[in-house]
Amino acid sequence: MINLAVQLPGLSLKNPIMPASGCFSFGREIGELYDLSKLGAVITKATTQHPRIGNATPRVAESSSGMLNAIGLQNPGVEQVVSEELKRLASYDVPVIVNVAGSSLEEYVEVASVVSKISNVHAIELNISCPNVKDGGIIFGTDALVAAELTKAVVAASSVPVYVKLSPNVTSIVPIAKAIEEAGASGLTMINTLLGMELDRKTGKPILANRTGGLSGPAIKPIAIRLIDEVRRNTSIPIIAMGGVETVQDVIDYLSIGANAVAVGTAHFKNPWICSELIDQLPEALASLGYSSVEQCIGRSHDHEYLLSR
Amino acid sequence: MINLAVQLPGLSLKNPIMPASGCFSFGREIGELYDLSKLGAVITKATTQHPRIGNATPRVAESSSGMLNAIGLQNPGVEQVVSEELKRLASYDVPVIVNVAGSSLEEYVEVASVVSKISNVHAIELNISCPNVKDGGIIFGTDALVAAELTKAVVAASSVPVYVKLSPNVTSIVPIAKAIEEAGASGLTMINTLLGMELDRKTGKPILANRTGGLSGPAIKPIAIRLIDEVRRNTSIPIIAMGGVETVQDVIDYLSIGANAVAVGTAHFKNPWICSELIDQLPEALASLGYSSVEQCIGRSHDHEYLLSR
Amino acid sequence: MRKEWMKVVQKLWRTENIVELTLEGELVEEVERPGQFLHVATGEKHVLRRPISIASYDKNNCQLTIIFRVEGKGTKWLSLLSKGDLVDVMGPLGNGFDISRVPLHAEVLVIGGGIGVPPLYGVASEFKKRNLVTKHILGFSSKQDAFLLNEFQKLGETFLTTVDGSLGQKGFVTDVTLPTPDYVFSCGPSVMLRAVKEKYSNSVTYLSLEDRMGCGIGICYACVCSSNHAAHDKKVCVDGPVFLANEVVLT
Amino acid sequence: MRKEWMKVVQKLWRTENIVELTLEGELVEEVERPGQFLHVATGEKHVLRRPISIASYDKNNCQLTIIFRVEGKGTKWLSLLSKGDLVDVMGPLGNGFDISRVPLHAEVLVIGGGIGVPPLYGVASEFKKRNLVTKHILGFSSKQDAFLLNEFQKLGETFLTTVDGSLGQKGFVTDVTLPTPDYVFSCGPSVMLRAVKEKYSNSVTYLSLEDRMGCGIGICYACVCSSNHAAHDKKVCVDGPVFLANEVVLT
Ligand SMILES: Cc1cc2nc3c(=O)[nH]c(=O)nc-3n(C[C@H](O)[C@H](O)[C@H](O)COP(=O)(O)OP(=O)(O)OC[C@H]3O[C@@H](n4cnc5c(N)ncnc54)[C@H](O)[C@@H]3O)c2cc1C
Ligand SMILES: Cc1cc2nc3c(=O)[nH]c(=O)nc-3n(C[C@H](O)[C@H](O)[C@H](O)COP(=O)(O)OP(=O)(O)OC[C@H]3O[C@@H](n4cnc5c(N)ncnc54)[C@H](O)[C@@H]3O)c2cc1C
Ligand SMILES: Cc1cc2nc3c(=O)[nH]c(=O)nc-3n(C[C@H](O)[C@H](O)[C@H](O)COP(=O)(O)O)c2cc1C
Ligand SMILES: Cc1cc2nc3c(=O)[nH]c(=O)nc-3n(C[C@H](O)[C@H](O)[C@H](O)COP(=O)(O)O)c2cc1C
Ligand code: FES
Ligand code: FES
Repeated sequence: MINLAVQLPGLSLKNPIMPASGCFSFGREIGELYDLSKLGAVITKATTQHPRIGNATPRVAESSSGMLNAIGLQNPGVEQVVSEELKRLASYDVPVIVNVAGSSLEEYVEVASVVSKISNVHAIELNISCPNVKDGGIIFGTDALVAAELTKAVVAASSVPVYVKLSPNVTSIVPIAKAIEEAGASGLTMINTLLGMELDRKTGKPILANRTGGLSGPAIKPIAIRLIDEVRRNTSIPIIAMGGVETVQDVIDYLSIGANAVAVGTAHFKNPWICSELIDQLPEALASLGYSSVEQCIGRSHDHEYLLSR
Repeated sequence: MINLAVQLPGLSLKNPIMPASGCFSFGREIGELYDLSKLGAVITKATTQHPRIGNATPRVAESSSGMLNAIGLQNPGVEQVVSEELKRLASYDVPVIVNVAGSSLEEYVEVASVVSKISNVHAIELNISCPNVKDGGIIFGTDALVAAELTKAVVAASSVPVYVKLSPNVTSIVPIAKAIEEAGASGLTMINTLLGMELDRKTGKPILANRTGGLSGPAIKPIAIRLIDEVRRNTSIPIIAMGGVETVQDVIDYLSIGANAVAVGTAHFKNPWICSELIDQLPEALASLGYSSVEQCIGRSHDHEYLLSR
Repeated sequence: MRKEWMKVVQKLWRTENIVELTLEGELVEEVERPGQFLHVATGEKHVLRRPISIASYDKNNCQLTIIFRVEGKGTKWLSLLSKGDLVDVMGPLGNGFDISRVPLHAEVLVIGGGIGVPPLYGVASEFKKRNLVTKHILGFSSKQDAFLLNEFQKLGETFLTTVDGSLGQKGFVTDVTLPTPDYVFSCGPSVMLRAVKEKYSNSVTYLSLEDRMGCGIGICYACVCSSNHAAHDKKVCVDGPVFLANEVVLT
Repeated sequence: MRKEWMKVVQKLWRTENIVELTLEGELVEEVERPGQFLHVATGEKHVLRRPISIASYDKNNCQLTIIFRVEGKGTKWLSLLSKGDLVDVMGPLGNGFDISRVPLHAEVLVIGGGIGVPPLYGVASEFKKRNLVTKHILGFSSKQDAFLLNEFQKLGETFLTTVDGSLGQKGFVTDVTLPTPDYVFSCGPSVMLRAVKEKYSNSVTYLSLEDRMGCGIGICYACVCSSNHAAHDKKVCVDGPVFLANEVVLT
């Protein structure tokens, strides 16, 4: 028997696999495909204080082994998220991580404080890295001081552990990660999308109405692995990894580099059953490496060197 | 007749296509495949003051629609580059752009001053963005002040126009590009590779001996397009674009977003004839858009909006 | 909705750049209406599937046809498939054209433009099964882009327009003027749909919309459009692709 | 060197995960020596080609064979090819084993390990054509990984080792001790090559090295190794893959 369980602050995970924010909505549609109780956790779509209509369409474009999105945080607002979406998710035996977004410190604090009181919400993912709206948080994610201040305020307001989602669009991620750790975050999630642009063949103009969008998918995986390596060797809080996961080998790679759990985003669009399938495949993949638990695989790239160096 | 010619500071290009630095060496091998005089220009491998042996192997790894390299600036040093490589290239009717690297301001200045005096060298590409050696210049490329200082010194020492190669591994590229423009650079080349890591399936350890490497290939093209868009709208000097070019449509995309010429890197490894083939295909691609020259296509994404905004 | 490797059992070039594929698989059992679509994977480099309408379906043989124009990389990839190849398909998706509420004596006009024509063939065929004879207006860029003409002519009176006048009336589908029908079923480029909505404002008009899609199943919010009630409150993939013209804001 | 779409004319599974493909194309005309290699493209998602040794070649029929083990994504992709498929190949590349300088009366020992065995079959075959009978030591992990045994046995005395002892002598190729030969030709994992170099330091020993490659033609500096004279002054792709053992530093 392979032990898939992972214990993280606030989160007792049956297994380390979960859908990434924005690629699963609030689980209604995928809940019709398989039993969501099978998942390690779910991360919801970004939630803001008031409903948001998001950006104009087109909102997605494709690139080689990747895609751009500029959804723009469309969501029904925290009130409806609580009354409908989180309520429905409560019927599953699965911890919920609510992705919280905002355009001001006050909005983040307000939303976090509300959702963290809901009983099936076990953690908050602080989205300080959405590249797709002017006021969508990336300003909070590219400056260590601002990120720390926001983290501190949200940690104080939240009744559950706070995970902060890091932006890859920065010159040095380590100072930001460290500042967030010191500010009291219980964990980090990484990476959010990289800012990109695709052009329409006929007109030469950007395809996305928003001009730019966030690049996700297998194309960004080497960048995510590198960033997680840097952050893993310089911070001690757990990391939930994401970026281009399509196969169980990708899951193993993220665990190897030191992530404690793994989220799957873009791959849902080609295969909405992806998380369920990865969970089924994980025991054999771990066994073939000689491991009997997920925990044993975590950080194998480092030979424990990073543990010693701390 | 479609006019492919492009005039840039120091460079009178027959066409806008050239090999990117490091993916063509100094042209000896590819010169055996087709006549290099056909190219718009050639950009040489990085040249340093003294010979460099580069990093340990493995030096390359593959990712989805991309690859990592950590060659580490291996080159025979400026003396031999001048006496052998540039001499051989002089037998072709093609302007040479020498990619200059170094670990100190003095080294950059010295190499630039030497190579710029060689008659077939028409421009210098200042490599302040190599992510693969500790002292390889990326420190010069991620800080606007440092980049400007270096540019100023090299421009003063060089007998030919200086193009500066920008790093994409930054939070904001525009301040750096502007500082370099103000420091006297004649043009910009972008983008260099993004820092990434790939793990070995069996061991879980980084494949590259250098642990990290630079990500290139189609995977990075949306990021390059976005960065060039930002820089194009905020600077006035010409841009030579690169990042994942494989097809003539990619060339059109870079011209559309405002690049004045296009370099091809990684695609050489699958197809060493790539530049020659793209040059053959370009006239038809331009004609199908209703253009009779490369110049007409440059910047079509912007409707000249960026020209007006300056 | 299923995900299935469907088998290409026939391939036909309808024009120089329009391909018809007949696919076989169990998901055909789940098809409910013409106008539903498939979400088709097009090779490992592409992280997104391509939405393609079901043009016709035959539940007895578990076969359906899709007809698509070679536009970019994905449809190019699809056009290289041959008989016997397997293709990774999700579907059926979307609501499709609901023809069940149309009374049998109604006047039904079907208006298709370019690559919007295929799903309407399903519509006209289903009406035919119910003994309702439809009229059709089909618009193309020019003669060499036209397809499915015979098929539509067999089902009812068919008017043709081409932009360059090389076949039928020169102009657009909205340049053909017929007595106001009770119902209009239309699919085509958005500029055409806007014109159809305006011209047939006194008919009950169903439009099949196109939008760039991510997931195709309602989870990504890529394909939103606006109803008269609120902005971005409809998803083309699950609430559509077919909408009543006077319910949605066309952009 | 050419770039060519070669045609798969035969496919054979040699073991559970080792495939032999026979390819047909004009570049066979340019093959000069056993030990040269092809650089094979493996689908659109992969920006790098895969280096695979030419195992044997038949210039009269413009055919050659490659034998490879399914390791990762690229070789997996190759293993899915079928007879009639076309594959994008560059080659022949590299210097190969130069057997022309070996006198006809010389004692030649061929030592191959695992997936290093195929190019040595070309070596032994070429010697056979020149009426020189070679001896062979072939090492595998275990019986079920062994291949080409009959082929080698037909060409000369053949000694087998397996790590688990399931076939031949238990242990490594260097555990077989034979009279010191004049020439050694070897290919296999680097740890084996190091042992061979040491054990046969009194023979003229040729080793075929492996390294991760980018271009395969000398332009990218991915595949460097060090000679006794200077660090990183040799490129496996153009100066090798075959080197004299005492010329190169093995890592
Ligand atoms: C509900 C629906 C039904 C459709 N039915 C058909 C049909 O029956 N026959 C047909 O030929 N076409 C149909 N289309 C359009 C078809 O989806 C596009 O032509 C196709 O996706 C283009 O893919 P590509 O890879 O060739 O182009 P690329 O430009 O390379 O595609 C890049 C990305 O943009 C998307 N995209 C590009 N053009 C369109 C478009 N017009 N609409 C939506 N997405 C687009 C692609 O899906 C892909 O994600 C339909 C679209 C929708 C939304
Ligand atoms: C000169 C030469 C000749 C070779 N001849 C043969 C042969 O005849 N039969 C055979 O089975 N193998 C041979 N190899 C090894 C073969 O190239 C690798 O097994 C193959 O590249 C693995 O590709 P993959 O996509 O399956 O693995 P992946 O791990 O998915 O490949 C990822 C990247 O790493 C490279 N890579 C991975 N393993 C190796 C390796 N061992 N050597 C070099 N590059 C590697 C790949 O080329 C690719 O660029 C040879 C290697 C060299 C250098
Ligand atoms: C369509 C789409 C919508 C997304 N929405 C959100 C979001 O609302 N909040 C957020 O933090 N991340 C969002 N993301 C980012 C993903 O959660 C994830 O960080 C990123 O896509 C990388 O993972 P992937 O490559 O597996 O998709 C979104 C991504 C996509 C593709
Ligand atoms: C193997 C390799 C070596 C490179 N060496 C250099 C170099 O010496 N100097 C430099 O400025 N850029 C170097 N580059 C970066 C390329 O010039 C180019 O900026 C980058 O690869 C993006 O283009 P591409 O996607 O077409 O490869 C190298 C890239 C590769 C793949
Ligand atoms: S395509 Fe994802 S919601 Fe419609
Ligand atoms: S593989 Fe590029 S130099 Fe050898």
